[in-house]
Amino acid sequence: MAEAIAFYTLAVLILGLGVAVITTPKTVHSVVFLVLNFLCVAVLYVVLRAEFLAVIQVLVYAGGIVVLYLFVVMLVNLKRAPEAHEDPRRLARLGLALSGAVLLELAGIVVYSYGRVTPASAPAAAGPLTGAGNTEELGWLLYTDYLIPFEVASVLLLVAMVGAIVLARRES
Amino acid sequence: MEITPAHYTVLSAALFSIGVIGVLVRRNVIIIFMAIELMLNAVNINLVAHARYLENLAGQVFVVFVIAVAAAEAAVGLGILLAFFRNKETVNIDEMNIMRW
Amino acid sequence: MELIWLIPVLPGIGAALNGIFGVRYFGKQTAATIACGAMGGALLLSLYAFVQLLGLEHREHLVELAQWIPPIALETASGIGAFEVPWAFRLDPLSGMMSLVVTGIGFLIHVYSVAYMDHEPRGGYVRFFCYLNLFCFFMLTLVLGSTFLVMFVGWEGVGLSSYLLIGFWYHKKSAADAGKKAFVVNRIGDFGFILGIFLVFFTFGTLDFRAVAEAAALMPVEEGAFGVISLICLLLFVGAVGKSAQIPLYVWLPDAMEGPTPVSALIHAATMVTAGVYMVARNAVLFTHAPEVMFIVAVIGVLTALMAATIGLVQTDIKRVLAYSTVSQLGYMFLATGVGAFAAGAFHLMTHAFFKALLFLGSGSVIHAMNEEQDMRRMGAMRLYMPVTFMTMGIGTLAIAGIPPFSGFFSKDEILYRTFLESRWLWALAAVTAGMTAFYMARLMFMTFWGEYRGPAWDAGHGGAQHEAHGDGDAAGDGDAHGHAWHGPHESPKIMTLPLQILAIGAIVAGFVGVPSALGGANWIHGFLEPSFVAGAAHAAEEEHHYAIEWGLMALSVLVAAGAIAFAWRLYVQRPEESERLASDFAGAHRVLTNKYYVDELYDATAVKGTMGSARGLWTVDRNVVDGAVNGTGWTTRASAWVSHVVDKYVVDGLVNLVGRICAEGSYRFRHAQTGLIQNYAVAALFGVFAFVTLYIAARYFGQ
Amino acid sequence: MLDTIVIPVLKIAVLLNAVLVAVTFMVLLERKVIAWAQSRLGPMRVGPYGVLQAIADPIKLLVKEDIRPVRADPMLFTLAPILSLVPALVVFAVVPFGGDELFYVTDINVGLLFIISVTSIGVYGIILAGWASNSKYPLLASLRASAQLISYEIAVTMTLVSVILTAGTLSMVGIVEAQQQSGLWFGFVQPVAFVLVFIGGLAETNRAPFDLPEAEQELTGGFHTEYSGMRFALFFLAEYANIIVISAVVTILFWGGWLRPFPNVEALAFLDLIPGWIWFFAKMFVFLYIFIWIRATLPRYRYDQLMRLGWKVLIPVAIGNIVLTGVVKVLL
Repeated sequence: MAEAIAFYTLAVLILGLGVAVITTPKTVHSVVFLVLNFLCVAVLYVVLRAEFLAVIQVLVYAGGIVVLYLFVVMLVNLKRAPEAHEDPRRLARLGLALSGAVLLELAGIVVYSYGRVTPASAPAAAGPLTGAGNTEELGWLLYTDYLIPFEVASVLLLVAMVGAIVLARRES
Repeated sequence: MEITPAHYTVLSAALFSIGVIGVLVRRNVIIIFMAIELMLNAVNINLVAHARYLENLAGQVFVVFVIAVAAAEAAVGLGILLAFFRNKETVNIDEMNIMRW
Repeated sequence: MELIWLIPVLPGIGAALNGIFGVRYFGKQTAATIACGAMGGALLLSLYAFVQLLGLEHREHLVELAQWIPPIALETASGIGAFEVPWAFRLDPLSGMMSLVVTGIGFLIHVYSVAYMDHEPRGGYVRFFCYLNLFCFFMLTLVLGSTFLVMFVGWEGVGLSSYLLIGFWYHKKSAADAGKKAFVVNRIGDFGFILGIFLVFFTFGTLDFRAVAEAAALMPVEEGAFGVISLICLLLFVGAVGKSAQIPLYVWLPDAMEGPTPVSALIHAATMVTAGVYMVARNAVLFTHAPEVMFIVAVIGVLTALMAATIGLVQTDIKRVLAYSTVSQLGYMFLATGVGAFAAGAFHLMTHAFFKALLFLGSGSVIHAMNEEQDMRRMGAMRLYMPVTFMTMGIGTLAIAGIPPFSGFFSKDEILYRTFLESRWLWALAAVTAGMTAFYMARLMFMTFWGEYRGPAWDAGHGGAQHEAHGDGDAAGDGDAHGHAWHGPHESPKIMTLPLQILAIGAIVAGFVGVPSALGGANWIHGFLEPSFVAGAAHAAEEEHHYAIEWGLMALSVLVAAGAIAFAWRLYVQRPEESERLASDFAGAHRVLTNKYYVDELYDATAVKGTMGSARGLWTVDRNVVDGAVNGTGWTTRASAWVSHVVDKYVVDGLVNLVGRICAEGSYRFRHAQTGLIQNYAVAALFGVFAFVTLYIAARYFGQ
Repeated sequence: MLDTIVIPVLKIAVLLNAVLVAVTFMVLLERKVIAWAQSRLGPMRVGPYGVLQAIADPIKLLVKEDIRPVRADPMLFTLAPILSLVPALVVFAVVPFGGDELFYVTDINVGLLFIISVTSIGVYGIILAGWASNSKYPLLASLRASAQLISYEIAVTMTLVSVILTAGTLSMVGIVEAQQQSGLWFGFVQPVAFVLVFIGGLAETNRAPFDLPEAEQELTGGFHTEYSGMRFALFFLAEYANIIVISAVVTILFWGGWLRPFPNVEALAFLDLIPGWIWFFAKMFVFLYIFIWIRATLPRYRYDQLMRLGWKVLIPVAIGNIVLTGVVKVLL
């Protein structure tokens, strides 16, 4: 019951803020909504017993990535409205329609499929994964089974850092 | 009122679709980027939810990787955006069309 | 004993150090210390190994260092065999003795060279020691190698170092030519050797000496026939002939005297040139199964001995005399092996190493004293100036002449006795040679050390006697005296005379390991070396002794030697003019001998000229026929190329251009789909997703 | 119901009120200490020795007119102070003031990470405040402030990794218990980390000598130039709440939290007569005092010096400290 309340509240918040992100005319407002959206997602992670990911979500997404967006929004100080020009050939309406269609299809598949799964075969929904929290287990997994992807990810970040510096540096 | 993975999947699909729509409809590149972040988060919700219901932490591990990739994407993407903005004074994606015939 | 691989490697390290760093950075002293230290270490190791060998039951020890050539399937006479060569070293009596000789004499010569080469500039000095160590490395590899191929590595390596050392003073044309000659002539022999190795592998499927010997022992003795073993032996003997300077390939050795004297002593007297004898002895089992080849070996040996001795009679260059003497003694050794007296041959090899090294070093000392003068006619009365050199060289001469109880007596008489048992006329030739040997050695001694001083005058004020007084001075002062002003003949420094003295002791006592039973000795070395010459556990049949014959022969040879020496005394000390007269009486013979039987000229006229002529002929053929063919081909190619060019231009290019134009037209029409609007592309991608999901649903729906 | 809702809500209410009261008295304390440092008397008029100044100030701010610039973004202008204050208060949820469950709202197993991440949200308030004001100086100040916060956040986070390595847990209570087990406050085990965290804390709370974003001389008061009245009070509250948080965190991580000195030495057991929460507040007070003391003593950094210190000194030292800690941890 409590989970249901939490889920529906968060779902409404997440979707509403998501819609706000893509509909708000002001870019800065978009960013703020995005942060709030991410915070809600983080809370959803807590509901899903992924405390570590929730904290990381806040730390990296909200505290890092979105701040970057905010910076860029401030640096990109436009003299005219950002979306003034519109190419007549763009297929926005078609895209919108297709997105809706795909969403409906997917939702149909999901509902249909899960509806056919008998409750007995579904894994127990309740109960935490572990008593002591999953940070340590996640660390073990990351540094043993997923060591190579982890290292690759670190290299990726390094490359991204170098790339960002090179790109953003003013050529003198 | 039991919350099943289906609920999370549908939530994820919906958030993903919002992201897709944002990417397809908006012309401000920054917002398009943010829409991409929304899509990534939709995927993450899916992964975490299934990690919980399948009692397998691999899903959470992948969320970590997704976050890392998102960070890299944001850094490089926004770097490119800044470089572009410096040259063309615009962030409108419809004006970024010189790579064609 | 597990460390015997270090015996060759130590000088190798020395050579590497001196070669890589030394030439640029080391001083003379450092280089000499490294080289001598390496040799000293090798000497100690081989002594230690030898002592351990004496304690071994079956007198053999194999150390396999590493795999060299991994097994390769190769065809052999008995099906497909595995061609596999390990880096293995074998210590048995023969190689033990040889390694002692090489390291012992090598060490002494290294020490000797420290002073002898002192007036070289630093770079050359270091280079010299580098080469010398390199030589020892290869020589010890040759000696200790347990397979034909490892031996061959050493074999070629000593050839290389010999070439480098003969041509050590490469700015001197004669030295460079002599090095080249040695190299080329040796190549002929090596060719035979390597053919022999091929045949050995083909026949026995292995290259290990012991395995080959054991396999050969099971094959019949090719008496009166000429089978595969004979062919192998013949080819191997060709190699030995090249390396050990036998007829017809001996011509390089006298020329090799262009190298520094320690080199002559070490390489061209004591060690390398005996490699051929060593190799034949090492394959004693093979050779005993090929009596016909044994006979050839004996004949070649005795003829070489005789011929070289006759040439030696009239040579005036002190080193050339010794060189021909070496050739002659090598002939003796081959004679010994040829008559089946392998132990005697090896024994003579060892004693010869001692006294010939001694003689060369002594002559080097004299040359050193005479300021690089090598002509005996310009020497004389040297015994007054250099008593130590005189004494030691005298011992060497007595040893080579075969005067008891010096070492040469025992070894040479062993050979003569065994030859006598085998063939009378071979013995006769050998005995004559022995007499000649005694004569020319005596002649050398008398011309050099007796008589009047005939050399150039030197600075007055520094009397020879006065100089002699501090002849034992330090090497550096001596070197200085040589570098600039020559103060007349004088005794060499201690560091040079000490090796002489040690070698002299060796030349005296080395024979006592092989005192024949006829003289009440045990002929220990004979028994000691025997395991190396038989296969497996087989023992040589106990031979019967003819003490009477042996005593007679000994007496005879001593008489001949003494007579020859006396004759020389008369000719060169008492009445020198008589030798002049003798030379003019037999002018024709004398000229032939002085010109070394015109063999060099003969080779020049036949081999060299022939090669040049045929090369020129081939060149003409090449120019007119081959080039013509090539040019004709070229013209043909050009013509056909023109035709294909035309086809290419109008037919192929036409097709290609047509395809290109079609593509261009098509892309011109289609490129408008590329609007540059990223989102349109994304919509296309999304359409793909939509299509896929729809298909999925449709498939699930209709599939059920 | 009682345990899950009522008691936590009560705890939260008490805690929030306590923090707010503490902040008002913190302001008074600062004014007094600086005055003494400068041989002045400080506030003397309201109440005995000016004690009631702590009450007078909030009242003044509350009743002041609320001014909003015409061209400011209305939504963000309102949201910014809230975004600034909320994280500062939320952090207190995981700060244990004593060993007993009574003294903390909750003890989650990612407590330290929670503090780090929630603190990082505070930067939004500053950036948005500067942006929403639609004014030149606040925008510049907010950019500076956010750059400074992010830079030092990295250094502090890196440094905290070594503390986490030492303690082996992320839980705040767990960290104190780890110190109890080892018998040694981590301040003695990780002195470098303590110094780094304290310096980083100064920078993260925009305190002297790192108070560039609020430099009156350069930026006419920083990102909250356009704010006044209660909105300004929220920023003010947030700043001082952050100072208290930093002091509390440093106390917990390095100086044993509610533990007495040398918690394993039996001879000092008489010190246990003093309850743990008093130890905690005593230690925390020392750090609050040091914060003020530094402000009274040290001059302000230049901006490039500040950045150089953060990136070229603190972060490398922090990384070195992690490596060192890891090596020692593996070796022991």
